[in-house]
Amino acid sequence: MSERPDAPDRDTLLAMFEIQSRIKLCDERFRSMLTSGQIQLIYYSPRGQECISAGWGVHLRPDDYVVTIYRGLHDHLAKGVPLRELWAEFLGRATGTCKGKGGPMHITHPESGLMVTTGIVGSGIPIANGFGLAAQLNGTDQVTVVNFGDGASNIGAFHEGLNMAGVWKLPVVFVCQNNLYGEHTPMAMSTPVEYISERAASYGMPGVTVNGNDPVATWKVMGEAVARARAGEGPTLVEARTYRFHGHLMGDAMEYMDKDERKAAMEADPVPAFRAWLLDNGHATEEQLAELEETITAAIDDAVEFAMNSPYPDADELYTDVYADLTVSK
Amino acid sequence: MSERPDAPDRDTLLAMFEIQSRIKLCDERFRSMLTSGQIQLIYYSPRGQECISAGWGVHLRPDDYVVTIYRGLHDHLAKGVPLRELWAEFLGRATGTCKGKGGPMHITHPESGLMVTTGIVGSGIPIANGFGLAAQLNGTDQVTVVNFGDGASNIGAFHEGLNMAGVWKLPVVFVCQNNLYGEHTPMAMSTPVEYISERAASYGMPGVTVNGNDPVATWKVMGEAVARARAGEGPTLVEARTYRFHGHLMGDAMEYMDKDERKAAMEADPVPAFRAWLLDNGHATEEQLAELEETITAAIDDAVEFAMNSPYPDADELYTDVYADLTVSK
Amino acid sequence: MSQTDTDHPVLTLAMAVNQALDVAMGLDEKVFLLGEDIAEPSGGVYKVTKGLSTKYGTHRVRKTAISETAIIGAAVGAAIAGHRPVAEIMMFDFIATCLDQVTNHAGKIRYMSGGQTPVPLVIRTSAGAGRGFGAQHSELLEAWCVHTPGIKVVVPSTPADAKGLLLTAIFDDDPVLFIEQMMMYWDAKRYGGPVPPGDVRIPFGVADIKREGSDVTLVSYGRQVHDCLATAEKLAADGISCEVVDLRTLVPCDEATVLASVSKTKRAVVVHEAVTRCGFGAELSSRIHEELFGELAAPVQRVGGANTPIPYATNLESDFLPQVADIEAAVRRITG
Amino acid sequence: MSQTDTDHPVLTLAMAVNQALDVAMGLDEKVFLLGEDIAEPSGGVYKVTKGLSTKYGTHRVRKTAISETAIIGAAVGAAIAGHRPVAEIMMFDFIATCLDQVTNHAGKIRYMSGGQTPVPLVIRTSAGAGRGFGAQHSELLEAWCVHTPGIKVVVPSTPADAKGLLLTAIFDDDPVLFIEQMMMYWDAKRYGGPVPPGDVRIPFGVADIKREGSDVTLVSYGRQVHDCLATAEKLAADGISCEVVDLRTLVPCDEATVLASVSKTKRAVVVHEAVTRCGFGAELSSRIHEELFGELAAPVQRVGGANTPIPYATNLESDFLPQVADIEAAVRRITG
Ligand SMILES: Cc1ncc(C[n+]2csc(CCOP(=O)(O)OP(=O)(O)O)c2C)c(N)n1
Ligand SMILES: Cc1ncc(C[n+]2csc(CCOP(=O)(O)OP(=O)(O)O)c2C)c(N)n1
Ligand SMILES: [Mg+2]
Ligand SMILES: [Mg+2]
Repeated sequence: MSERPDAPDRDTLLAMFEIQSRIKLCDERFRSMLTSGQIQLIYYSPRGQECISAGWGVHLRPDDYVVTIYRGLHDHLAKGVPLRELWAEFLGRATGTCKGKGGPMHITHPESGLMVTTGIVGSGIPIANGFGLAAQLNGTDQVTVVNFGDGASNIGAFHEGLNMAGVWKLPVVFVCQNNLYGEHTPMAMSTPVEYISERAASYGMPGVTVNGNDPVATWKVMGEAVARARAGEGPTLVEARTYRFHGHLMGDAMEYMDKDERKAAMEADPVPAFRAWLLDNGHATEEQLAELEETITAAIDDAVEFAMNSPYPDADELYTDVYADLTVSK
Repeated sequence: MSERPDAPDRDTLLAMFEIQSRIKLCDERFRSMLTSGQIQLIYYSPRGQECISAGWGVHLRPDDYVVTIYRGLHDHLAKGVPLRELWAEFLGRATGTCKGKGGPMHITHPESGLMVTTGIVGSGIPIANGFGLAAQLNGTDQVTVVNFGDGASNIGAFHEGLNMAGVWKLPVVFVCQNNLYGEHTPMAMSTPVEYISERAASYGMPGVTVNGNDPVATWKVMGEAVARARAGEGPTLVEARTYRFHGHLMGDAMEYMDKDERKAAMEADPVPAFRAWLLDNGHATEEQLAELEETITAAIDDAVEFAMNSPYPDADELYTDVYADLTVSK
Repeated sequence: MSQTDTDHPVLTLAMAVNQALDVAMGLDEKVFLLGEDIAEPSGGVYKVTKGLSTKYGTHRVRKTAISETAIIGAAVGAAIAGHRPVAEIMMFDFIATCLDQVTNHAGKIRYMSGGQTPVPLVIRTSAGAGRGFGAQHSELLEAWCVHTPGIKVVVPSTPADAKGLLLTAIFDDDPVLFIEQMMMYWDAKRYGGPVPPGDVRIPFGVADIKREGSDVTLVSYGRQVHDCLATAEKLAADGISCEVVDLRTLVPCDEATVLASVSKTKRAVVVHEAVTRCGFGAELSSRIHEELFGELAAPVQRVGGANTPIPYATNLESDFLPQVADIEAAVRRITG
Repeated sequence: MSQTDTDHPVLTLAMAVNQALDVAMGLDEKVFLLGEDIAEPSGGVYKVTKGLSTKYGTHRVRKTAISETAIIGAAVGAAIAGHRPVAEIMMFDFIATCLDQVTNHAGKIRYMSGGQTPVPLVIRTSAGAGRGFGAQHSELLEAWCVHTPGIKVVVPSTPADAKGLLLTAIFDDDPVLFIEQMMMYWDAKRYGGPVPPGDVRIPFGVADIKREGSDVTLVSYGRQVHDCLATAEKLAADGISCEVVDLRTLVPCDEATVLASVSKTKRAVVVHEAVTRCGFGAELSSRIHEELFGELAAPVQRVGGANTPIPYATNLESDFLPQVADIEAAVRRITG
């Protein structure tokens, strides 16, 4: 694979690769520990979708906002949620981002700008507008990125949310991570448009489809959308096409997926492809990348250990954080 | 105004005029009785929008289905809901279409195919799909027409409903009666597209905008949409542009509406304009139309008398029709 | 309080709500409003937000499309980001179109985040039967949100309470559902009352004993407090002495005041406009029985809306509502 | 019944629901299913609709987009037009995204039309905590619909009941909310049971006395009936005799059976998984007190989910749920 004239500088390329690798390695660890029975949880693998979050991740500042969904590990990591607290939350421990009370579907880490993770399809979209509105009202140039799937583009919240953002020209980037399936349903069976980005026209905002497995193209499109939002020029709907390597959730028999399609997608795995490209074009040496990967692996080792050794929440925690100031009981 | 080569035959023209006149005269009677204090109710005038319902009305069979909204009088009449029962329901009498229990916002008259009138903006749209689906499953060629406003095109139910119709190619005609306002809000403040029909592209269905004050053009567009549905070729989104002569509801101060805009719209009142055109082009004589209008007026007189002399529902009716077979109490 | 306050101007409920919004927006620029038709020139379909967009600008009094899910969603996000949005759902029944944002998000996000992201928003909504709007524009649905941990619920009965409680709601750090019964909006004669100017707040969880009595406790909230007072007045003539407790807030609920009153009178009637079955009255009745079992002279009575949708016809709509006669009958069932 | 039936094959709850759908579709071509992912090859995310699209075709087992409002709306229209749709809402919490169609439309249309347009649909939904899904995928929300006149509500506790009640629901002329607690779907060991073949229906409004006893009545429904039985078993060892009443349907509610039992035992504990505050237990507790005031030896106790959102951590989630220990404690509070 040859050099790309549209590629960002080396630091950015490496930053993207770092995010991707962190996601990929983290996901692999989750899956192996789940498979071996060391841990038990409902797990939505983001494998295959790494480029997308890395693509917006490198454009965002710590004070920018991100909203995501149950399949959110890649987004959490791209926004900088620390590994230890993230792992601990996935394992339901007191040391987790949410004291173990939210779990993987509800990761929240305001310090890194990861504001809301929701399990209700589409519902993060209207909430993202609120972050955009807050920035607009405050006169800051903070950007909000909200991630959701192809399936989410058929629910009412998508429509209402994009419409409001279009009317108010909110600084929000709507990132549809189109992995071609919503749970067990292929996109074509639920969505009578070829490109979800076409729907942007209904909301007076630009819509663009990008190959979400192409880190450079994704980086570029995300950069433009983030820049528009930052400049106060309004929202963008970005459809990033990708593939869900491991089905809807861990344990999914995937009978409804085309075997060859999946095989082809996995053969075109974007993370090793990007790695190879970085090497081929002299953006990094094998040693450098290997070191990076080792560092990440070590950090994951540390996070896993931290999480596994963390206590479960105190029984009292059931009753705290329901209200600011009211006590509740059983 | 000269003859139109695209006009339907004389019978159809007169049938449309009859529907329009029935609506106009009925509305005028409601408003005058409300103004004089003879009756009291919350009233959403459809004046100005007559051509639209007449436009689809003449294409439908009695066994076709119609769904509409609180501003529904024109649609009720276009589908043939009888005047007596309609008036009685508006006045909350036991002889009304719904025994006085539904009221103007919930007129139902299955005999004439007026299936659902709903007060929740947009909610009739998904329900209309159900009628379309029933026809599709039964293998009949019944068509469903669902009416809603411009404002309704921003709510989630619109999106989900049109999407489902697009995927399943349901025999439904989505009629957006765009009167340029949703309650006190001009369309441009809530809807970032110029034409609501543009939104059809999101659902893989044709969308067309027509001048809803032009009876001939509206007739033609509705005819095409109904024929598509009847032929099993799927749904259409028709946006019929019109104007709401009397604000959102009776008593509306209309401070938020442009005076000149309203004046111009009322000067271009489509019903007298159509009347003049029918006469100018020899489709009817003054006597004929006057007689028609007199007949309608007499029928309205009769309906008003019927309704005014009808009893209120028995107190027991509060508790009936809640369930098929359970008794309820206070 | 309202009985004795003669120093302050008499306002309607709508004017009092408007004043609370005005005071809050003047105090804190993080307070903003959003909802359908709330801006000038009309100032809301019930004119409750009249004048505010002119005074504070349309960036702080934000008219929206008909998109309840988008409205509450935006309020949730902005609240987490540090604002204090006051969202209007034009009529309570419409909350069914956006309940996911209300219960699954506004109500749960503080908890799910382990306390990191409070959601200090207010949802104002107008509600209630009696206006001939029919089944889809007349309901009281507070029980849905009382059943949802994480949401506070307020139903004022007087203009002064409306103002004071709404100010508290806006500056409270939890999501608050604030229910305004529309029959009271502009009826100065029946529902008007003196309202103190300025930033006068009424704390949540403090019931107001509107009338003292010794034979039976009538517990209610919102407009039905007036029906309870009318019933009390009527029964006084027959020598039955009713204490009337206005809860003001359902979450938190001032159970202490209720229980103290009932433990004095030994009898209670819970009154609300919502459908009786699984309404808030069921919760309160259960609580009273649980706490005062041995002390009660009679079972707690519930008087609520009929277990039916709300009919259109004037006579039926009026029969649907809990009426003074129903409250009286309930009292007589357990006294006498 | 389930205790004594040894003639019939033991099925899981999921298999029983599947069988009911199969029988109904075979009986009446007006029955069709719609929902997310319900068709083959997967047959639903919990495989409850396995095989049905192959047997009856994808025109009758209709996979939809993720559009709950569109799903229920289509079911409402088709039901009015004479079909008997069975709509699936994948998890109960998601009903908040389409409650307008459920309550304002399915629930009210018969009434608003003066009885002209019945809405014979079923909404099946899976529900419940215990699986580590967190706050937005674990709730029991039956109280919302019990509070909505016009909707019937069913919560089966055994495979045989699930089948028999679902068949009744499908051929009932009212909208029925049918709640399947997911913890029971595939757990044959704890929740499996014999299921008679064919079109065997169980009428609504007939509670099942699962165990006779004399000291206290445990009233419950759904999965918590099993917890009540376990508690009864445990307390029997201590000489406390519990009667266990399984309501099966909440609307209609077989109050006669409950009241007869409590009037015998003089004591009642109402148990459900939903949040206690304003849950169905409040309604039932109120009803029992209202009807049996003088006869009770102790106040009715409520045992429900904690008044909190549902936490993720395993230990907290388990503490959230009503447990045998909680039921036992409630019984001991009132037996003495
Ligand atoms: C409102 C709602 N309906 C249904 C579900 C169940 N559900 C969870 S994920 C999912 C599929 C979503 O697909 P998509 O938006 O494409 O995201 P992906 O899982 O592919 O990342 C569904 C139907 C839900 N969580 N929320
Ligand atoms: C879900 C919902 N939100 C708000 C309302 C209040 N409301 C009634 S009519 C209306 C305006 C609707 O405008 P449009 O769809 O253009 O129809 P029109 O009244 O102009 O015919 C609104 C906001 C409602 N009935 N339902
Ligand atoms: Mg997807
Ligand atoms: Mg309009």
